[in-house]
Amino acid sequence: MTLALDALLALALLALALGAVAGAALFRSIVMFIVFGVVLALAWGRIGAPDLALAEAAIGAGLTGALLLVSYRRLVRTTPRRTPRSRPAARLALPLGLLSAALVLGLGASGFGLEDTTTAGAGTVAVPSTAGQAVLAEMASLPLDNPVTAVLLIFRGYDTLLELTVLLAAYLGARLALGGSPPLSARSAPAALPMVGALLAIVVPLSALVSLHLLHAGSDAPGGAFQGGAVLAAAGVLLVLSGRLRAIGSAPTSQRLLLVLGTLTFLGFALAARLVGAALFTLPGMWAIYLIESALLLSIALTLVLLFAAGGGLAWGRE
Amino acid sequence: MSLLMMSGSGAVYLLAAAGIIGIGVYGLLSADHLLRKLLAMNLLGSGVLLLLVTLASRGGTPDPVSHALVLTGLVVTVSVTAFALALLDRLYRETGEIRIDAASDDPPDPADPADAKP
Amino acid sequence: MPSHDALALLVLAPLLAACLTVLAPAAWRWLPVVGTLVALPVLLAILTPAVVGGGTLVLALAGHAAPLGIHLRADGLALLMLWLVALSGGAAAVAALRSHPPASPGGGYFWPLWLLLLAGLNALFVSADLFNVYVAIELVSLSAIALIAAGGQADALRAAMRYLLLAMLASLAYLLGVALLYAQHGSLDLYQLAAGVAQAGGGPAATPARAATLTALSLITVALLLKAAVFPLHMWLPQAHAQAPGPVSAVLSALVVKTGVYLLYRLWLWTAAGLDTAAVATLLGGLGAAAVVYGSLAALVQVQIKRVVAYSTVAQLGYLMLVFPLVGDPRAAPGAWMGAGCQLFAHGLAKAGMFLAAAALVHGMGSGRLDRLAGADKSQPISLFAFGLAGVSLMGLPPSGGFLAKWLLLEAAWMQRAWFWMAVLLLGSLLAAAYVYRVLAAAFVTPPAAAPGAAAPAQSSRGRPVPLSMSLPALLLAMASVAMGLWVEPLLEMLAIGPPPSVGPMPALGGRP
Amino acid sequence: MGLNDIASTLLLAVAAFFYLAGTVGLLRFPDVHSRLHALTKADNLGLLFVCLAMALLSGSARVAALLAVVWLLALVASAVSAHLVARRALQFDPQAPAPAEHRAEPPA
Amino acid sequence: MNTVLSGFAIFLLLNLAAGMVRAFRGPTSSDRMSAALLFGSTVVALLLILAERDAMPALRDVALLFVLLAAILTVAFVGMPAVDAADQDAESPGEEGGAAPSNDARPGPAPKIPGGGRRAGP
Repeated sequence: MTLALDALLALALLALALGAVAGAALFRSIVMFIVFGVVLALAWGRIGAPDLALAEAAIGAGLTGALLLVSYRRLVRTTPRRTPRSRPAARLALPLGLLSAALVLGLGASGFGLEDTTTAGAGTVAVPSTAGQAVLAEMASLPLDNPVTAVLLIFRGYDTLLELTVLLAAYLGARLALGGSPPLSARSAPAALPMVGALLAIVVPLSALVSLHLLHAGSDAPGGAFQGGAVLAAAGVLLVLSGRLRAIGSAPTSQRLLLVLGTLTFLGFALAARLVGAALFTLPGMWAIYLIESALLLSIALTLVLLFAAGGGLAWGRE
Repeated sequence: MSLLMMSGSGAVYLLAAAGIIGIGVYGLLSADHLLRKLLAMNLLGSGVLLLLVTLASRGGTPDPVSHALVLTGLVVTVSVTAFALALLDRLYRETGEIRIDAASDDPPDPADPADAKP
Repeated sequence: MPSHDALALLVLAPLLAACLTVLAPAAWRWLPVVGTLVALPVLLAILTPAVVGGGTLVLALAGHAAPLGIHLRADGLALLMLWLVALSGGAAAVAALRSHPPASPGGGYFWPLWLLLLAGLNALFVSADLFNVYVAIELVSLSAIALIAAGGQADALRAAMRYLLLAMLASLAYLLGVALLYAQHGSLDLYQLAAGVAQAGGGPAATPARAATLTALSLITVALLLKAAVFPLHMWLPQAHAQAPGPVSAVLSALVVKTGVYLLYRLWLWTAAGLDTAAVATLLGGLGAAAVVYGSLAALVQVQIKRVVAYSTVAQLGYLMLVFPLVGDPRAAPGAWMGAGCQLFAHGLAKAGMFLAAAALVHGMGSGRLDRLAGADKSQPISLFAFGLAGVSLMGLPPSGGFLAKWLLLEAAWMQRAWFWMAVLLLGSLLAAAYVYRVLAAAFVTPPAAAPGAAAPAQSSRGRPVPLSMSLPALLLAMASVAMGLWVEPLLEMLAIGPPPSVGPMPALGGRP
Repeated sequence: MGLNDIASTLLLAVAAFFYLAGTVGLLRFPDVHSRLHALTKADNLGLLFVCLAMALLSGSARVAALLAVVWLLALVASAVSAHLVARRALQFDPQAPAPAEHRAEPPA
Repeated sequence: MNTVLSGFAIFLLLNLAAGMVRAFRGPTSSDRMSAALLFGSTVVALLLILAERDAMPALRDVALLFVLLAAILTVAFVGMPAVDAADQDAESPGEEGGAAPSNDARPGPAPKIPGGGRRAGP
């Protein structure tokens, strides 16, 4: 039964992926891709990775989907007819696709065959266990119960810091690439309908609540700043779409502070550890984790909304 | 807690990951519209991340490090995608183009005399 | 300040500065930028003696040792690259401060990205963790591509888009390789993995462990070859480097493409050191040889000066790949290794100088075409001199750093009677001389008084004065790349710290040209 | 199998019926509006019964409250979504029946 | 009970597959979007079932998240111009974009994609 369930899920994933790349209709591809993200979230849940299910739902399916949809709208509105050119790459597509699938499959299958290369030649190998096992072994001594959050903030916090800067770079880069041209409106006109107003009144506060819940849950259960930030961003995206928030050319100081708040807070704690004689990136306790995660959440949410709205900053009110 | 190893489910998701990667590569090469290329790239990324988790949790217990890596990978992917869409927006506005030959060598030299670039 | 802190701050300080640049009011944005430009050499001045005196420095972040946490690691090669970032990046930044004023509206995005690029480069060079390297690569690619697009012209946007797609693809291939390696060996540490890789890869021919490990290494290698623009995966480079704003081109050619080469060194000379890599080394060397020949020939036929310089980068990156076959022979290995280090450094300085000089020439002459450079010897003497000086290093004329690098590589090839690699080295130098000469020759032509047919911009753009802030950094970098050959002991001393295992301990210095 | 389990199984069976009805409608009905009508009504009922069954099974008030929120929110979301999609279909899809008064509606 | 839950989950997945057919066949983009709505409610039910079956309470949070996101995606979708290759409504008056001068520039022919081209609408 379980196997049938997983097999069906896997089949659905493959069919959706195929639907997303095949065929002529671009819009259909985007819808297929969004649904692919939805099903992938289910699959993450089945694999025992609820953290990833949350993230995939919010970031993979939700935000990426909305980004693609809005981008499609901007591009398609005035797309002129163009004659396609013949491309040699297209002819290679099928064989290369099959080849890479077969390659990965072969390797993965063979990887399943040999359970533990690391312990095979015990004594000669310098790695006693996988990093994942090492984390699970350390969990008892930590004040938090979610190993994924522990990895993100305690063991590999440096990665997380760099990842935040990638997000910041994406925002800065998008602004630079857009070259100060006035941001295109992401608003959709029918969103001004009264029904949408009612929806906003329910969804926006609820999103804020859910994002706080995820943030709080993150230390002991799946969730955390990234998932919470993405949910809050989704609420912001809804406000942008319905014209309650609009993109402006440049951010006021308060928003610029919010943009870098997460990075600065994390950086501050990472460096402050040296002042008390601890190693860099050592966090002083749960309160620091909460503080950092809250700052991360706000920064992530604002950055994602700005990336979506293609604006330098946000302002209330209609255009 | 995890059911991955109890049945052949791990193998099933491995299969799915391999298939998604293959489809992603196919889509990337066959796509012409840049938006579709980005979409295929995202598919490919999802396949790679799925593979990362599936392989890392071979032993039966979920591997928290791989989950954290994938979380980071997801955020990086959405960042790059958002930037790419902004770039595409500008490219489209400047040139009206929505496709590009990623594999071709550089185009012939423009012969215009006023191509000064500081 | 303890040297460990200096190591971490090399990454964290530019990050902090980038945040502050975002925050600062327009009039004060220059402050964090200039602060970083000053801070990096200072931090390096603290770090260098510690490494040279005490050997490779390893810092476990948050106090968690490697499979669990992330290590930062500074050895001779890393230090060399960090210095290159500080010097080339610094000089290019001086030029960029002029072309992209921090107080301008665009400066509020340009400069934080520039600082993030520096932070990403430093992070990549000191990281000992494969996944951390992935994040750093993404940071570097993203900020570099955004800076290319900063100009906003159609060609620049096209080049940026093409670069972005290929960079995304390369990152995913890299990540796939990392996933396979992690699944196989349970660690992400570049140096810890070496034991597992040696064991799995050295096993009997057809074991799955061997297949998975080798495939992972191949995937990562292809990804890095693409990032490093090694022939035949160079197709994105000429447009991207030629279309970017001048100072950005300098950083791209001097530093960003080097990240791929640097990681290839780390991968094949450290992580995979336990494998029998002769075939791979020959393949990589062959690609390098092809790059040297192809890039040089392509540089010879370009019409635009910046494209000449960009193709020259393709060629010069080829030399860096020749190291792989040359370190195979234990007697020749130390020399080849030092040659590679010198080439990394010399090309980084020379190419940054050359791009800045080219940008200044383009600015001064009002056109990027070679046939419009006529008369530049009179109106742009500093830029042209800088261009020529950087060319001296690229050609490998004594006493430049380029000469030293090529000499060391030649010597290593001679010791193992590797005639083919020697031929490539010599041919590359000859061709480099030809394409540098072509630019100089075009500049020394007396401008036609009034060309009848052509729509010659008679005196309007001919000889526009170039601000010193554009030409002087170019000149300084070019001079440094030449002077490096005269004052090379500190560099070789640095390179002797923590050489690749296959190279072994370096011989005592002395007796070098 | 306890009483709880039997009750939840029954509830799930009812849910299955509604889901099936919705899906058949989506596949078989001739135009966008009738498909939409089949889908939203049936599926929301199906979700209701799933929520009831799960609340019963979990036996925790906290979970039951969460499920109630999920269902109510789904109700609101699907009402608005169906309205928006239907409205859009009226405007853009030529094979949809187009009453004149709807056609004339200003785009707000 | 686990068998019942698994069985129901499989049933829901089959429902999903049926929805996929609609999403793929279209014919209009509104059809695709309503199929996506079906996905929303089915996946939410699936997540609730799996949360119970696999004892993963976090999946209920995921379900809640999906319900929130479904609303947002619809609003994003409604702003779409109906110029997908499968939609053939280029003659319908431009209605969206409010005061934007998009009316005259709007529904151009769909972006031509080699290998596919425009599908013949019903």
